[in-house]
Amino acid sequence: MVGTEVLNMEKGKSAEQLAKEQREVSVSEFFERNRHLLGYDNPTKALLTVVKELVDNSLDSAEDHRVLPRIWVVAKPKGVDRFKIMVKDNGPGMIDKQIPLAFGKLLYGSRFYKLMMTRGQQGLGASGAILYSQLTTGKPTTIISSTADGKTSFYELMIDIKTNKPEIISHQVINDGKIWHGLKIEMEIEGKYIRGERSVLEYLKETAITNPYADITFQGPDGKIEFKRGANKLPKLPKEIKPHPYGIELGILKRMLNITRAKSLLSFLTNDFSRVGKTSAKQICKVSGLNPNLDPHKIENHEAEKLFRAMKKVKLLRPPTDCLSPLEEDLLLKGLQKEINAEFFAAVTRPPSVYRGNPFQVECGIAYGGEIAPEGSVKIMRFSNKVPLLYQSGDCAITKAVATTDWSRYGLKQSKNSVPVGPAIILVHFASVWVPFISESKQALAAYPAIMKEIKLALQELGRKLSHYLAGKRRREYHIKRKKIFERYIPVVAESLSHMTKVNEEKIKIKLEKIAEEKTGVVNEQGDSEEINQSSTQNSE
Amino acid sequence: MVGTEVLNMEKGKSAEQLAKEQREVSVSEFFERNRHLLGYDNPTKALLTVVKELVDNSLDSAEDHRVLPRIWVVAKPKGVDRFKIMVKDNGPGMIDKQIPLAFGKLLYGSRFYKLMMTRGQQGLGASGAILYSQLTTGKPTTIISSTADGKTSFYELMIDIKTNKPEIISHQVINDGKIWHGLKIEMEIEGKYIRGERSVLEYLKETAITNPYADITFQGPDGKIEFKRGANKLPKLPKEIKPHPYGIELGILKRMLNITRAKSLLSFLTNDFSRVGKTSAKQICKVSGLNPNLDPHKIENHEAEKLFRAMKKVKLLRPPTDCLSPLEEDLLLKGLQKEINAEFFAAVTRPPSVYRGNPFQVECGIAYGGEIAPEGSVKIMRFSNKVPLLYQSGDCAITKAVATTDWSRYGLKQSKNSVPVGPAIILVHFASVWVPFISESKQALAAYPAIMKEIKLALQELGRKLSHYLAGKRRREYHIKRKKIFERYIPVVAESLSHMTKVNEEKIKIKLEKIAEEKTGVVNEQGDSEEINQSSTQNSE
Amino acid sequence: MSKETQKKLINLAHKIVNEINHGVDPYLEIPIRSLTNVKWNEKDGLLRLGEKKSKRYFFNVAYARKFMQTLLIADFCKDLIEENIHTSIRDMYYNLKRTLPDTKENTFETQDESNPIIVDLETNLDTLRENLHLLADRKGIVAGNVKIKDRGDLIDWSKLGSGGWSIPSVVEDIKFVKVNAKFVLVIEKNAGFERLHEDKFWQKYNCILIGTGGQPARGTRRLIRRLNQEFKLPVYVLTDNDAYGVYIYSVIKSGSMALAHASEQLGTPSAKFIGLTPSDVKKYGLEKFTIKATDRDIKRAKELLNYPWFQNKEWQREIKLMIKTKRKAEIEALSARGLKFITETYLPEKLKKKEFLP
Amino acid sequence: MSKETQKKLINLAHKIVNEINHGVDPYLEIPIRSLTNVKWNEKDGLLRLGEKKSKRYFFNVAYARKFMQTLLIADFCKDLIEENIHTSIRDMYYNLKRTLPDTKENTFETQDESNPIIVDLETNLDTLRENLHLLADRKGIVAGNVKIKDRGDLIDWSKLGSGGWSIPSVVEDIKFVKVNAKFVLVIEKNAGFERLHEDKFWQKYNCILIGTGGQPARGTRRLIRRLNQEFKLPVYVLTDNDAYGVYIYSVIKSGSMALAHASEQLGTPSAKFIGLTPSDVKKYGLEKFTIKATDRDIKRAKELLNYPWFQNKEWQREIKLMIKTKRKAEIEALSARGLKFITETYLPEKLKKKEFLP
Repeated sequence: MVGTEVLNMEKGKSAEQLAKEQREVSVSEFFERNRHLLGYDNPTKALLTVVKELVDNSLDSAEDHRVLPRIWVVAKPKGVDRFKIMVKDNGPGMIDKQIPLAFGKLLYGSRFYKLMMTRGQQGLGASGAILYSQLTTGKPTTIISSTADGKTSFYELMIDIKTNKPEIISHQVINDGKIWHGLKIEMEIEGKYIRGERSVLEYLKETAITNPYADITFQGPDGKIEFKRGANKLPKLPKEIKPHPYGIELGILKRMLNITRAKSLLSFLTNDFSRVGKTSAKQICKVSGLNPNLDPHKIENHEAEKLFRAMKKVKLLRPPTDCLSPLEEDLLLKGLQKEINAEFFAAVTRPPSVYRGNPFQVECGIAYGGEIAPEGSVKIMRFSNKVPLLYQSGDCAITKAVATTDWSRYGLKQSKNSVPVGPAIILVHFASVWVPFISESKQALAAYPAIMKEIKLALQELGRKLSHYLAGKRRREYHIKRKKIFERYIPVVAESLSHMTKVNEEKIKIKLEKIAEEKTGVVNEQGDSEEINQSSTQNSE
Repeated sequence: MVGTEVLNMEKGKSAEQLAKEQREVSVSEFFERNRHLLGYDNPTKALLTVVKELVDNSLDSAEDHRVLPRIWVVAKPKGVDRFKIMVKDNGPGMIDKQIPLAFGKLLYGSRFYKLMMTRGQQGLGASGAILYSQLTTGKPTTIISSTADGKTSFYELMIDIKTNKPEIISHQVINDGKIWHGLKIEMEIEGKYIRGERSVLEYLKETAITNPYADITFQGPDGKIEFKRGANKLPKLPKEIKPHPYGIELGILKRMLNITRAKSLLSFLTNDFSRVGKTSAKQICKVSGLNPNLDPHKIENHEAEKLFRAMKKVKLLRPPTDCLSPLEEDLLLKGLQKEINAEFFAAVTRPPSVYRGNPFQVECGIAYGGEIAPEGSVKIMRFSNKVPLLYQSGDCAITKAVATTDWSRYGLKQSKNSVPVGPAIILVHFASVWVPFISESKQALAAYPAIMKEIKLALQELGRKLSHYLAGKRRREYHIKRKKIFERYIPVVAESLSHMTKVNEEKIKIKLEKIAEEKTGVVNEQGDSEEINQSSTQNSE
Repeated sequence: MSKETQKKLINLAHKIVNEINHGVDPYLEIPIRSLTNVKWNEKDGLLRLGEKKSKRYFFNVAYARKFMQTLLIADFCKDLIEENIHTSIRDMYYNLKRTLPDTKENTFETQDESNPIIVDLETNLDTLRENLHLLADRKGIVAGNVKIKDRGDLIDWSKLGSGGWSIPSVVEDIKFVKVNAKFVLVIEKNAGFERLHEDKFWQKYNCILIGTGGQPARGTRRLIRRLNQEFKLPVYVLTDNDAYGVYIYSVIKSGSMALAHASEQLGTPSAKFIGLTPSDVKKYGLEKFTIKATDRDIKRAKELLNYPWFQNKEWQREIKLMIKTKRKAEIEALSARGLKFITETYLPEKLKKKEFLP
Repeated sequence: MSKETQKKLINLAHKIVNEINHGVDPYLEIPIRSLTNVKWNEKDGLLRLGEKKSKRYFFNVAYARKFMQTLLIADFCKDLIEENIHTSIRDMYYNLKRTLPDTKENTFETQDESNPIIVDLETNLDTLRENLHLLADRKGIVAGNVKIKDRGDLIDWSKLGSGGWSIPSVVEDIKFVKVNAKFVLVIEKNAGFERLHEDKFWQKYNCILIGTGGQPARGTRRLIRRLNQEFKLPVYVLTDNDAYGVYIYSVIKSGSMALAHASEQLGTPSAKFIGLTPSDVKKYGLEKFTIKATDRDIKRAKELLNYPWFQNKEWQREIKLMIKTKRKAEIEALSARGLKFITETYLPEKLKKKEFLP
């Protein structure tokens, strides 16, 4: 454009040259390069991520199948920073021809499009783990599955990075007549095993709490650890729902208009959305100024914008909440009780709520006293859709909600806007069809006001339960203490009085003890306000 | 597997049902859902991201073309939270048929596979912005370009989300005879304009510092602002390099073996890698125990592992560093001087270094005094490949390196392990073929030891320059102060002495002033140690 | 006085035993000593305790311990009076401290616990600690044209050389044999006392010089009152120009909140303030010798502004000036005008012109 | 003494003027007062300044200001002596404070600047501040069978009623008319003084009672020394059982680091320690009336352990016991054994058995 600004044109590349260099990048290549986006930042986190993705898959599929999950996890060291990971479940299994696609291709899955509460969503879990495995060890992953049809499938799979397609190393179907269902996956990875916070063990323990109906066995470097089932009831099966008009964006609306099977705008609105009946649909058309009989596929850009605005204006019912599958107080309590040794437990499940058109539900629980360490901050266990969140605690809406709730009112020590201190574990479970994570590592919830409000309401209810328990405990202790106080001072008082009045000391003592007996029968709380402001007087010599 | 664990099988889904529900997700769909991964978390950040991606593209293409960049940026409000964004450059332009693919498809670009220092890398920049635009406004993006061939291309483009393919809304090639090259892109987005930190203006100002050879004009809500060119020299053009054996992973090695054009292991090693000559290649083969004549395509898994280990063991030269394009001290100084009003400037460019087989280079600069606010922490400007990093400062290796450098030795105030305090701006530029960001929002560098070390070495060198300047300044001030001190006390001393001895006061004064004149001609620093420990004596009455 | 107090102690004990015999929760009635119950009596110019009282029941967890402690001290004081010995409140604390059987609890944990109980007892019995034979700390000094008799000794306050007579805690029994002085000059600082004493100021101006060494002890306050009441001597107070100095004057004049029950024995309502005032600073050009007032000084000065006895235009002007300038000055600042300025110019001028603050 | 000091001041000024006339950087020679130059003289049992001196040149930025300040004070003191008036070091500070022309700098910013310069001058001139006519604060009290003459007054320390004679800052000019006592008992606390005074302890045991009110002032220390030197009276010191109390004893006995140049006038090497010792706590069963020692107490006690004059088995044992038990006790703790325990049992027993620490 400005000729004088061109330097060494001979050395620069022409538009033609540049064009030749352009090409498409496969999604596998992208994630291979950016594996930290999937949780494979370093060997320690990678080991946890692999176990987590596979166990989450197993729990999801068992729940889909309505069986009580039974899961085996093995992490076996293979030399320096190498592990063989095996996860086996009793889910429905997978039909033979589906296996390569489900595991050998990134962004392939059943849940991406669904508005329904599940653990995994984006088809990046197991395939991401396989990608990481082959990247760090070059080895294929073994998958064994049966669907209770008397046949067992064996696969050795890798992912063709350039095309994002499965590469089948070996494949066998054996007609062994065994009737079982489930899936077993085995891979070798670069990984580091740690103990304590953010470890595989901590993840499994927390998983056992929010999935008390699951039976999990872990064979790790420290031997065999069992998390026994604590309940024989599954939470209700979440239902898939259609999008709610309040929750969609203009771009998505346009795409929906494009691909709908509906022939008219009216039927598009009533069929493709939640909570839009004929009356609401007509009202939306009226507000937008569009003809209800318009062919949705022919709606123009500016018309779509009008429709979009009208949808946000018309009053509609909140989205249905049967897409959510909370644990409910009963299961939550069972989970806490089976894994934590405490003196008091409580749980709260809030009614469902909505943020940006997405239904969500908050529940929380507390374990207090017993073997929980009394020093230091309360431990917070965070969960989204029953999956423990182990990283980025400080950035998470749950941590913020705990810190900004006034726990001193409920009997825990707390500095302003900090996590409270004391012998307690606080658990918060956020259930939603679309969890607003702050980053793709999916470890912290975004602090939207609607979400913060619900979490805080849940925590306050929980706090009241704790406070009620502690008040009772204090009251019992107070009665005993009170009586002791009087008993301690009576001899001194009697001695002084006797010395001054020459009245028999023993006599005074007995009389006083009698009054003490009467007075400590019931708590006399009103007396505490009789003296006014005594402590504030000064004393100068 | 365990029959008794099956509940309501009638309600559960069979493996067949589940299989039917599985399908592929396009990368566009994925990023539409996860747009925060691309920097579109909220309207404020989105506006910045759009401008940034487009300007980065423009700078890259102008540099590729070896022209001094000239860029126009317009952000025009269109109602509440809506902006029209226009970016125009004098780069090579794009040939007509390439335009739809380059802009209408995610993960398409020229730089993903290259080991070469560029701003954008993953083919997600401009197409990501277009995706965001259509998602929030439903409108197509206009692209106008010419390659100085007398023709101009006009496109209106959208992205077909389901297939991740360009959707051409309109297309025209006009034979207008105008000879110009460059590209203009115009889109409407949901956005919010802010001022101050993390604003478009701050981004452009910092860009102007590390791209002093660029001329940038910004027409925003606050009127026209020009960042004039300050240098007429482009940094050297970075060269593409092949991977270095120390920097690759097993999975990638296996893939390279698979797709190489080489017929023997020996030629594979010498042709497809940097710094592997015949001797090194033979040594690698020897260490791995593999025959140099093996067909690389037929190398087995366990052989690949042996090869992989051998490659890490054999001693090789560091990778070539001509793939890097640092600014060099001269340009860095010009950039700082043209945008910041300070009393002292310094810059340091370190020699290239290597982390995990990736070449990288650190340079840094400082502006001190003048109009820079003396209160509060020093401002840190962070750059990777000349691009300003505005978010996640606390997590960034650069911030950590600044905080853990001991600036008190160089004349700035600092509490331990904190960013120093004072009237200074510290700039750090990290240049590499592969920048290790801690997340996909690409705003913070990971603190690898090799990287931290280089940044700290650079900062220390910079600190010494600052310290040298400040010492000189202090010395000049000290001379003046010293003389003033004596002049101030002389009358008092003369008066007291005269009063006690009756010697003429004026006479004593003149003699003392004469001695002062002699004494302050040169700095007498040795005298300061003559009295020992005077101040530590106590005084009790 | 002491014998009467002893009787009161025994009566109190009998009242309590009587209650206990009737099976009633025994209590002590203690006048409230907080702001709400201390009032300035405009007529006599003294701070006085009001009528509000609180009842401390033994069988109330909040008061049981204090009840027990009050009886311990009552019993102790009864013995002191009986045996006619005096003791310091610190000695008393140690004497009464012991561990309650089978506990780690002591009758008193620190002296901060026993000190307020003494005041409780004083107010309950409407007596003074001197009558309970308890001594406070001593620190005042006196010199002047006065002869007294104390414990059989004849003491001449004008014949003490460069020293002075150290004022004891209890001055009740002092007999004034000869008082040949026209006024009393009270000085906050012992150093100031020495300066004036060296210049024989008390001789030249025929006055009694009293150094308080900071906030005056009870004995010193009582001595000032006695000289004022019994010999009608005007009392002039010289303190630093700061809120603390004004407060010292205020305590000498009107009594203190904490000892409101004893104001009648300790306060000297007719006392006048001779300096240093904020106006003096300006008048004598001492601005450069002032010190920055702390936030606490200012806070205190703002409180002074509300004292009922400072509700007159002179004090309001001076205190407001103190708050506005945010500066304070020590008595010694007068030395900037010459070492003998205070004795030869400042005080004589003030006395001559009767330049006092009320 | 003062006249001689005045001469020294003038000589110093002449020396400096002479240097200036020769175009030489003028200097002041000040003995170093830090640890390295203060030594305990085993022969006379006193802390003494060594020979090390530092030269403070005027044309050295680090010392120019102090040089100027020293001359200001020298000139001021010369005038004081000439006019024969005394002044407090605080008055002097105010008198000399002024702003240097065309600056915001004052000759002295705070009294913390002028105080050490006085010591500099004392040591430079080998004199005492009393001879420079500068007064320190006063706070001691005395009573006993002694008659003195001071400024023409005849004062009888046994005829002061319940009060006592307040010891002035300068006791140099006191003349002892009659000293009819067998020893001097020095008590750290004024409250303790009063207890013993009330019981007429000094009469019963024919001694002189001195209350120091904490760390003794220079005048009090000088008085103790004079009574010891001039009348060969043994001196016994009674303090709290803590590191601070032992330090007070140490200062009375051997002098202090800060005033090492004045030890000869202020120290009483033959003084003995009568209590309270850590062993007393055990002996009299006072464990329950002790207080937890602070970290600072323990640190101080560890320092005491190294003092040369405590290098004997008695003190080593006692101080180590103090450190080991981490407890301290006040004199008043003796009241736990009865109010008259100190006067009727503790002191008489100690005196009789000569149970003193060296």
